[in-house]
Amino acid sequence: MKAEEFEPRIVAFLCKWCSSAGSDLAGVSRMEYPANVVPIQVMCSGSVSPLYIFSAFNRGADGVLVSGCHPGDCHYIKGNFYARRRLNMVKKLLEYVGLEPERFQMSWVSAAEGTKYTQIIKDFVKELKPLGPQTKLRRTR
Amino acid sequence: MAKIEDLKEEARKLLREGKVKYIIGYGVGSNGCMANPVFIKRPEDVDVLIWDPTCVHNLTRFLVDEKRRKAKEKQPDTRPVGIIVKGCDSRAIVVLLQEKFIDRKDVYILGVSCENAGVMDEKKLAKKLGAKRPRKIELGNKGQFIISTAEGKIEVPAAEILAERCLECKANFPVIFDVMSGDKTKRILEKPYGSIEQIEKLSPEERWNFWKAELDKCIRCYACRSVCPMCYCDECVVDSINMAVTPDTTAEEKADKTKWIQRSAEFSENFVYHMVRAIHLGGRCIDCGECERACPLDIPLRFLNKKLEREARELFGYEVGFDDSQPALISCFKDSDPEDFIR
Amino acid sequence: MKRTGVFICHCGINIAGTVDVKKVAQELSQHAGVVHAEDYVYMCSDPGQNLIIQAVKDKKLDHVVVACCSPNLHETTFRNASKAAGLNAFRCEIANIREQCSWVHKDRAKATQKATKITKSTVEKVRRNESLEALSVPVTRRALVIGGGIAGIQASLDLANSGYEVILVERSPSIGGHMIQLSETFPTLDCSQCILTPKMVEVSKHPKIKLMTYSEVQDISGYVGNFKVKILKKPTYVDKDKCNLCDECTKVCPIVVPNEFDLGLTGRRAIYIPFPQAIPASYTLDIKACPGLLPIACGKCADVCDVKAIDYDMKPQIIEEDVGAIIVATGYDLYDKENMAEYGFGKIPDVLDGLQFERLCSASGPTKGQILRPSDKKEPKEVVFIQCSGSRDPENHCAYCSKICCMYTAKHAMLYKHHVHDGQAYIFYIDIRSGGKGYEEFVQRAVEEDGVLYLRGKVSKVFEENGKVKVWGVDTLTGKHIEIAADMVVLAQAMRPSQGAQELAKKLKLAMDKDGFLAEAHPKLRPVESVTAGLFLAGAAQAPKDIPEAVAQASGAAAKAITILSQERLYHAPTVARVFTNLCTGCGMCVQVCPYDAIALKDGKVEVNEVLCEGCGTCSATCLRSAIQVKNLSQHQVHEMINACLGG
Amino acid sequence: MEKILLKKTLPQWVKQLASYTVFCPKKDKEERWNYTEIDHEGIDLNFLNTTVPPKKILFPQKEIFLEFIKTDESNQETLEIREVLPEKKATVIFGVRPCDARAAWLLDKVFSGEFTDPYYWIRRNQTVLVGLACHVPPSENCFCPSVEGSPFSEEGLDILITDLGDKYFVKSLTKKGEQLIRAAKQLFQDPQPEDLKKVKTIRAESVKKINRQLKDARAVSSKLKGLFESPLWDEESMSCIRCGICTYLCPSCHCFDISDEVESASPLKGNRVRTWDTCQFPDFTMHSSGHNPRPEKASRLRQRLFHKFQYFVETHGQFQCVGCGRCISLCPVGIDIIRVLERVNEHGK
Repeated sequence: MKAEEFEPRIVAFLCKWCSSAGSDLAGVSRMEYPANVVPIQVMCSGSVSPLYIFSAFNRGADGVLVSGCHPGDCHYIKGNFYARRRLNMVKKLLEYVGLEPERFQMSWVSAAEGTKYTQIIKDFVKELKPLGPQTKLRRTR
Repeated sequence: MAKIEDLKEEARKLLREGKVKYIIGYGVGSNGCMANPVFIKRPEDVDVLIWDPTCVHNLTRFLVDEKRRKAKEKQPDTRPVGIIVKGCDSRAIVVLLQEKFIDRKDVYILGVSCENAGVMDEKKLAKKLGAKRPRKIELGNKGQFIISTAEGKIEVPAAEILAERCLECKANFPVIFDVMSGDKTKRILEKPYGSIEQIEKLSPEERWNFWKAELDKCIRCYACRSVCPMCYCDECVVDSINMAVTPDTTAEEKADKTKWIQRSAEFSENFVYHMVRAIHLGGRCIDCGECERACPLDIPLRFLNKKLEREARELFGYEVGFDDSQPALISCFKDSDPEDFIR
Repeated sequence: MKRTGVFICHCGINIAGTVDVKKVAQELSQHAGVVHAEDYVYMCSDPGQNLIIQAVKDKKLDHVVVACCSPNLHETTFRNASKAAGLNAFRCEIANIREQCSWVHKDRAKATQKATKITKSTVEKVRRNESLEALSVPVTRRALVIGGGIAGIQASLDLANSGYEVILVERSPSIGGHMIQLSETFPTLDCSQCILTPKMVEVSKHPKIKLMTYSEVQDISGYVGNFKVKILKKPTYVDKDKCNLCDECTKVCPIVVPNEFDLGLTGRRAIYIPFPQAIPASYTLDIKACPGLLPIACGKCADVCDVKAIDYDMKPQIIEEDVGAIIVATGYDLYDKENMAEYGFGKIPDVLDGLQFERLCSASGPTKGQILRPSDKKEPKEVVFIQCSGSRDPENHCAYCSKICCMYTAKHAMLYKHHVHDGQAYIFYIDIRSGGKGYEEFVQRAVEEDGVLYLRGKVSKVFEENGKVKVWGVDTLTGKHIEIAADMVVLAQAMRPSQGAQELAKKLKLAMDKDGFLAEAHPKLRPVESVTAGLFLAGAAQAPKDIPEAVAQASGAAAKAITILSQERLYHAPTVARVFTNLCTGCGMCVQVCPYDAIALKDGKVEVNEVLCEGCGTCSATCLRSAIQVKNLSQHQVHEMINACLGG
Repeated sequence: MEKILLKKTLPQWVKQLASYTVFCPKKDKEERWNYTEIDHEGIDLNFLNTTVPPKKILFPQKEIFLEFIKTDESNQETLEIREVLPEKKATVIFGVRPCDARAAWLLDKVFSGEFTDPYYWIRRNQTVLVGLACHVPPSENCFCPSVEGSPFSEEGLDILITDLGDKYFVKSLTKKGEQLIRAAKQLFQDPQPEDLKKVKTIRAESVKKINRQLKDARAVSSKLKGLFESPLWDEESMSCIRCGICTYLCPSCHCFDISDEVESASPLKGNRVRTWDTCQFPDFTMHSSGHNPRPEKASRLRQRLFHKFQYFVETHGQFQCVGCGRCISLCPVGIDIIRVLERVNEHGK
């Protein structure tokens, strides 16, 4: 499939208090971004288990995004700090086994950063398109 | 120089005085020259204990069984278990203590130092010997291995047949013990991560092809997790039996349980299994190399764990297996943790 | 087989404009376990809600998904509707296809596809939800107020007058805070002490207020409605009930140390009363200054005390109190002059900060209200006031505006002129910020009636030169270099969170902003609440404020606290962590990560205190065996949502 | 039919078998032998034995039984089921060790009888097993004679090849075998008497070279019965780590699990698959109630040995062990089936 036709499928884990709210704000402000991302709202980025990320790729996600509150802004005081550690390890591991680094990303998006959220999604989709479909980890059949 | 006699003496004493339930150690095996785990209950059996470069096993794995057994007993025998540990094994005990899986009073630790050597690698040895069959292997006093074969004795510099992990060992003597035999000789590592650097330096695509080929081979016999002292979970998260069943759990609920991976030993599923295991061992693996040794298809699993060991150290300054009072890698953080990868 | 109903809202054209709602409904009707799917123009309208209630009854639905706007808006609406239809509230979930879909996409086909996925994943989630009832706990109907400044005093009085017991904790020997040090207050110029002392007295006499001065909060545990507080009561070595304020002790005390109340402009004895109207009215023996009690090195004060009020054996006490709500009013300190390299590091005796100048003006001050400069006790004829000293200077000092300096500097200049009619007051300023009732008029009055000279520009250097304080500056309006040989300089120092507030904030698990001020739960909509339930903020601890603002926020905080204290029981979301005991190995990692200390180890397994748990789920991501998971957002549910998102 | 084939012409023979998929042991980069699909140049019978037995071809670790699709249009459920049978392709496996072939012969017994297993038999019938007799034991732990096999046993094979140095002695044992030889008959000559003599001596030699043995296996088998409750199992299983190596890599172990692997929940779509399973996994006997009748590794080790040396003997008259020694060589903790059975011999009456 040619890169320009290819529409990456992205799963985004958004924390309820910052990133999901930020994404809501993007909506309220009628900003536009590609429809490739399907959001899953979690309570806190700290609750995103590595299992979610492996599982998403296993089910054929072309990209996975985890987004939480900025350090210090976590609604649960420090959940995002644990997420930062845990998911850094996951990222390093996935790169080590040869998955394209672009496919797994993490961001801090506050409830006030609708613009930032929009930009992140635009960039993410832009970076994934040239890579084509993620077939490495995907369950075949 | 570590002497098994010292340990035997101590072991005999412990058993005679009933200070320990039994002693987990190494004995002569029946498969070539390799040692076997032995479990000694009577002082008169202590003589079967051996210590030589074929004592590769991480015996702390059997503390997991011991805990399960104890949990089932009506009036559990609360005496400690005596166990012989090398440097790496002792770090496993540290982590087990750190994670409160065992209590210090549950174990009587008979430490033995690998000094300047370590344990041998069966495959390297076989290559070295060709057709010859090893009968016995000893550590010579010049840090060389003395291999007795039917065709006579051969001397080999330890480094040539040492297990890779021993060449990258952080502390080749026990870091925790009740008694210890041998000296705390610290080997200077010029390349503590040599083995994984050969993979790190590959291009992403080459790395991918490498791991694809390796994990394709996996038949999911689960020897890696079964032999691992850190894989002490009663049920592994990737096993779909992983759910609490009560008398009123409905059939629908039973059918509707999390299946992170499917039973088929196919790459996609093998991959998730090995990634989950690697991540779960991040900041916990003490590099005893057992998973890799046990793997019947020689998948280089150590490379996964060693990589995360390195990241834990370089990203978070986290050293595994030296301090049982520190929190686990993922249950603590620093404000200064790197976030260059975050947008 | 679960029977789920799906309801897709057009939201007029807000959703239907970009999302083909009919198609979504049709797709969903084919989704396994969905037995009813329909769309309607406004689901949140009464007829819309009735559609849901009717369908639940007719089709025997056991789960409901409403695909509409963000759950933050109408989740409650639709959960109540489901309740009205006889379902448990948690059997209803919202699929956000407006803010996160129709409003951000133009391509109709793609938006529709995405809306379908979002809705499907919500179906997969809701059908695995369990019925839950809100948790409830009894409330301890008492409050703790930390800080005895004007904000703390106001909050305490409001709470007490509403009939709730209050424990007011103040770390210094007397309440009153910085306000009691002030001479007059802007814009009315009425005497600060005159308006504050009545409130202080009211506090001390109030039957509902338990005043604990010379005390500090040491530790806090528990949760909203049921906090346990440990308070350290430092020994004053004086029994305030016996003390008759005869003041004999200070006369004999050989030790003199700088007097905090006068900011070091005067001295005090080791045994002292901070100021005449101190509350409680009693003396305190400053043990750091005293030659010592073990063994008693001097003992003069005890000797002269006829009423035997002095008790050298007084020991520190830890007092435990149960409260339901806490108001934090720890106030501010001035940014230390010693940080001001350009203004002589506070080493020049005649360079004062705002509070010192207040003392100079104050009738009860070191000079009994005469303005005399510290160095030679002469009346200064030329005084330079420098605004934004340490404020609005991100490179070297504080980035923020301390807000009150413009006003009090105007006040200072004015007071100076009232005392020294032939004197000249200069004010260096960057901007004049005089927003507030009567504020601008006040500034004008300073200029017009009292001839205060405002110079727009920053002072580059202040230094001593033959008995004068030289001030170099630039008037940015004329561009002229200005040099003034002043007799005295007054720096409007920036406001900082008070000393030790940070440590306290950590104990209380309060978030702080980058400057160390306490963070409110929402900058606009929840300005007096902290991120931790049951803890409220008042006064300058949260941000620089003047008195009326501090008082207003204090009353607001009190009112917020009352919303808790006035309840019999408190309700708490039941979507909390649950332990699968058969999988737990008791490694305790979850215990370590829990931000609320809601998890504890008990004989080899962990237990969740459901009232403490906020359901963040960090524990579940940490647990290596998925042995702890959040109700109605289990890993299994997320797993199924992932599948649905990826169209499989 | 007995023939002689010159070693150098072996590739030409394989070339004639273009219509077959051909497997033969190849070294992977970890230097383990592994059955790999090859072309005629790849053929090479100079190997020891593979880690994974040829059972992986006759009884693959994953076998799809059927596909199902369930659509659910507003309560109109329709369930569509399609049987999936193994792909038809004639196959030859070169270099099957007699023990592994014997294991296949045991599997034949398991998968026939009252219920014949179509999946197994389709693969079995389309596969020709070309065996290679063992000059020297391929493994330190070979003990086939002790369990009624031999380095040149013929059960389960279609052809048995014996290496005579520069040539092979090729004996066909079935029609399938003969066809294979006929496919290139010009390459084969009839054996000379000295060839036959050489075969005899080699065979006599080869048995002697085997250095492990289990005395009187039949007696062991009859003694097992009395030892069901023996403490022996606890002692011997102390070091067991409950992994699946001994069984997954056993040429004659054949336990499996059947599960539905769902591709998509809606519409419900997936496969019913058979995968290898092993009595050594704790969840092998786990009931859906959570109860597990074989919770201890002792009972699982006992099960393994009882199955191989008692139950199987009762039902099929044979040991379900062919003495390949894989479980001994590959066990990470040195559990040695011979040693355990010797202890059974001592204990039992």
